[in-house]
Amino acid sequence: MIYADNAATTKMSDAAIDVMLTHIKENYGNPSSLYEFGQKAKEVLEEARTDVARVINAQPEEILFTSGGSEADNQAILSAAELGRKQGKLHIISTAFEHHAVLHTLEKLKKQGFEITLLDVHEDGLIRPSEVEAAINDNTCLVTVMYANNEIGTIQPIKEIGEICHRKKVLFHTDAVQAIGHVPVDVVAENIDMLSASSHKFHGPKGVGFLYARKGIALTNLIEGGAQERGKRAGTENVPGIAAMATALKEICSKMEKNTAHVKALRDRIIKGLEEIPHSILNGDAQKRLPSNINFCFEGIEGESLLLLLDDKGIQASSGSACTSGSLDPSHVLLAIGRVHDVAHGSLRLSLGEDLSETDADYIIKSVREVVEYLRSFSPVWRDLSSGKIKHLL
Amino acid sequence: MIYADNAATTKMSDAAIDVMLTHIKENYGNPSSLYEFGQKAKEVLEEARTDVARVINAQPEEILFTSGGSEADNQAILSAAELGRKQGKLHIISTAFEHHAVLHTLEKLKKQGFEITLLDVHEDGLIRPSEVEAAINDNTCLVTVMYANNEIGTIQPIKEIGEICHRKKVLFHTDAVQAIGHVPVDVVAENIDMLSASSHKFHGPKGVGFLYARKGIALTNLIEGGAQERGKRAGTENVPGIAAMATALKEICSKMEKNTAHVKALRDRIIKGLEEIPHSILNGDAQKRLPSNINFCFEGIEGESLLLLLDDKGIQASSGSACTSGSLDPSHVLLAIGRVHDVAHGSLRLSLGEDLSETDADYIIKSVREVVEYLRSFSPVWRDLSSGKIKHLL
Amino acid sequence: MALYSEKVMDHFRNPRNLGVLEDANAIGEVGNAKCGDIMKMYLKIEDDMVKDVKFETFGCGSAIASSSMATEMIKGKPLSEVEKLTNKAVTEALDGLPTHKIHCSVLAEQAIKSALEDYRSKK
Amino acid sequence: MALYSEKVMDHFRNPRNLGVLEDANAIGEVGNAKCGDIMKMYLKIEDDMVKDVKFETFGCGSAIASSSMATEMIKGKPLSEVEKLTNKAVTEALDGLPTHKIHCSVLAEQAIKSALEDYRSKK
Ligand SMILES: Cc1ncc(COP(=O)(O)O)c(C=O)c1O
Ligand SMILES: Cc1ncc(COP(=O)(O)O)c(C=O)c1O
Repeated sequence: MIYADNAATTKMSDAAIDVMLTHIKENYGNPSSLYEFGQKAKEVLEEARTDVARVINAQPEEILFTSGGSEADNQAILSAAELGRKQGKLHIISTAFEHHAVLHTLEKLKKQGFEITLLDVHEDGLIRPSEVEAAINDNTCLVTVMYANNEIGTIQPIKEIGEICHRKKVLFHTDAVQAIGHVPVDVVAENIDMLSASSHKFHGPKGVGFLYARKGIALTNLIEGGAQERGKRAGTENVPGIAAMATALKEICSKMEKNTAHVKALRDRIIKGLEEIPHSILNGDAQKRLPSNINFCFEGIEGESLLLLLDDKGIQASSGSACTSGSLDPSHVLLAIGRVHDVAHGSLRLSLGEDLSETDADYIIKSVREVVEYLRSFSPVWRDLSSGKIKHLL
Repeated sequence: MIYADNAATTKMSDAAIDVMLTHIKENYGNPSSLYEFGQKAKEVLEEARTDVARVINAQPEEILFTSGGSEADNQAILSAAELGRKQGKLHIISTAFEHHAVLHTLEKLKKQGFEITLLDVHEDGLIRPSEVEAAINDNTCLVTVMYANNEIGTIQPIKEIGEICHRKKVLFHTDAVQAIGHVPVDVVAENIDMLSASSHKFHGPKGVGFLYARKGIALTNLIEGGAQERGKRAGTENVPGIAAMATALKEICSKMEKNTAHVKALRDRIIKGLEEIPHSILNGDAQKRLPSNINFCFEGIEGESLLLLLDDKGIQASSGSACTSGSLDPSHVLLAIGRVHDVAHGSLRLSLGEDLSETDADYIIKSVREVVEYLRSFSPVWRDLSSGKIKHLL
Repeated sequence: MALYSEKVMDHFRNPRNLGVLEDANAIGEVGNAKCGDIMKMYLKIEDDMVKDVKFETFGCGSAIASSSMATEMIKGKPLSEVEKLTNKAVTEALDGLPTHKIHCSVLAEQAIKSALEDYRSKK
Repeated sequence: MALYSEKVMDHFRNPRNLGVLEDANAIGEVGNAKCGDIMKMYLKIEDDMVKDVKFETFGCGSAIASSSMATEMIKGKPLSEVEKLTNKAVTEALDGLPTHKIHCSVLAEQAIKSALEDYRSKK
């Protein structure tokens, strides 16, 4: 099995599993309990907080543990909106290709009277800082731009955007779910006020994530109840999961340079191999993208059948095809960078793991080529394209 | 170590750990992915849903997985409030001794214009169904009454309350976090519309819970984003955790009769032993309480020092003392059943595990007696009580 | 509980009657690329019988499987029977389809109907 | 990172000068049961010195430890020094207290001050 869907979720690292098991067995106490056994769990929790904070150059008290990236996104945006409401500022700037955790939260706010500006992401999948600056007005309470896109992997000019937001005194949140652990992130140097992350994207457990919020930013509770997480997120803390997340994060960050060099080389090898498929296109900028991300559109075929046949060949990948999402439209990300429906249906995302070998990469290239060729061999669309009955778009 | 704080959290069962590990290692795929490996994870998820549903006599599609009891409480109540708002019904009935996950959510709604009635819980810690009925008016959109109280363990007349709510056509939610796995619950027979539960209270993992919502009840999203959980709860599913929760739940329910007989006998033995301490009182009805719950107030001493000394003797317990909560007031639950501050500070909760032995129970009795006597020996309050300078309240 | 039944996967992996029928006298094409599904059915009709049939499909796994199954169900059959082929019959023959994939079987039915119309219009 | 420092736990587990001083000539009591903390200090003052001291406390671990530590800090000391004892000194001697427990050291300071007042009022 060549698992090339690491942007969807990753396998837990052995170190993270060990830490989780240890705490499940030895530190199952409730961190709110005052006996030694509970305080030990609290200690584990706070150590994890310190570890996580260090990785992004934040302070421990700026880290809030959540149940994942979606919760962190929701809480960050609703908190900024609440602060905006208090100042009569009801304008939020975001981008057209954010994750649904952001977009759907913004839709909810729109119904409550907020004005939402979604910036163009251009064909290269990159936000232009100048356009962020131009979109900010006196009513803007939040700019939220994802660090790296989950489908096409493009890495946004976060530092520049943050600098503009700071200068304009507007809160800046970034959904860094795809970035954390994979590219270096520094909330201070990059002027980030709030940041969301999810453990299962960097070999930690599922159901855990965190929200960074710069000191002084008053968060609104999404989940009310007990006084956990300084009263900002109720619920008995998942100490084993949180400790395992911190372990996974430290581990992946300690290997980041090595991983990046290795994965990037394989990424570029695969990109080169797939670019030779006629009438194909790489989605998103070739350079400013996650080391692990490859995203192509192939004309004349549909993504789901491509995935299923790759699965038969032992390769797990994903697609922005409508059929894979259960909705009628293909990926909003691909549409946002200007791919028309017909083409967007034929997309393939490969998100590489750090343990991929060159042999695996070559096998992927060979397999994708074969499957695309096979599917085109009986595609009426491809026939019409080849015969000139309809025009090639790619 | 005699861990007698199972109402705070429990140790994961070996079977649950095994299941969790298996899925972490073998089924780490994303259930939303369409390749076989992702579909296997989806299968595991749906099996868990079926298992959980069966235990409370619900349908699988009526179960929503959450990050715990607090999230389930928040979502249930906010959903009912949203439905109420649409009908112009802005009155909610609850009780004075609910968990903060419920009370704080109600406070939030109060600020939004809802009228909240908190029913008296009486000295025995039991809601009177007739008082529920009397409190319902044409504007009532929700009655939320906890199944069993987390501090004093009293089990409410849920079936009777549910019957009234059904007759009056008012939604009925119960926070069953302390009940599930410990007493039989049947959402159909007991007329329950919504129910919250938390995995770590029945030997499942932390950070997982579920919300039951009867078919036809439109839920409001707390966490917006992806289409997981039929679009009602976004976020990549914590499949290993959810499967482990289902395993733990099936396991504990299969042993419920045996556990209940065993724990109840020890509970009553300890209650008898502690009642012999002069000027003490059992909090909550002696019969209608969780098989594992013991809660006492001892006059003239303070709970935190009691807990610390019990910890030194290897016994982990909890208290409703202000000092243990970090707030200035003692437990709202003890105040709600009419304990005055002075007395409430001297409270002790023992929540027994299923593996407690008779020897352990006797050791607990002996230890509590010793510690209470010791603390009283240098308590100026006890001196004044003994000398008659102030009057005994117990 | 894989995404698809064994039958669907079998027809998807080994589609029957795949390709172009050079001497077809009835051709039907339905769907559109924008929606991600196009089916093209080539029928050779003689003596009110479907003597031969082939298909080409652009679409997801169930679209390919539905077309494949549909061709098998009409091959060698009299037009009177072919006309009555429903998407429900195709779905059942495939041991079911996920709810949001039922429209693939509808396309298969429509592609055949469209071919029959083509045949009649040319008569 | 236990709840309390080793020092606090030591004084909590083995309180020094616990009990009643029968021949005390200065008694101070502060706090109230409603809030969960009462401290009572018994001092035997002679020649402007704290010859002996004992305490009784109703309260949490840090209240007991604070009283115990405070008695040690004033025992055998001249009143001029005792008067200057601050809650900060008690806290430091205990190697710190959690923020929400600082008030326990304040109570200890107040109990001593209250005893000194009692002594002076009776002179
Ligand atoms: C009655 C009750 N409701 C809700 C909760 C909250 O559950 P969790 O901490 O798992 O979110 C708890 C436990 O803390 C509880 O005892
Ligand atoms: C960019 C981005 N944001 C948010 C999320 C949501 O994270 P989670 O599923 O852990 O809640 C994801 C992953 O699904 C993501 O890729």
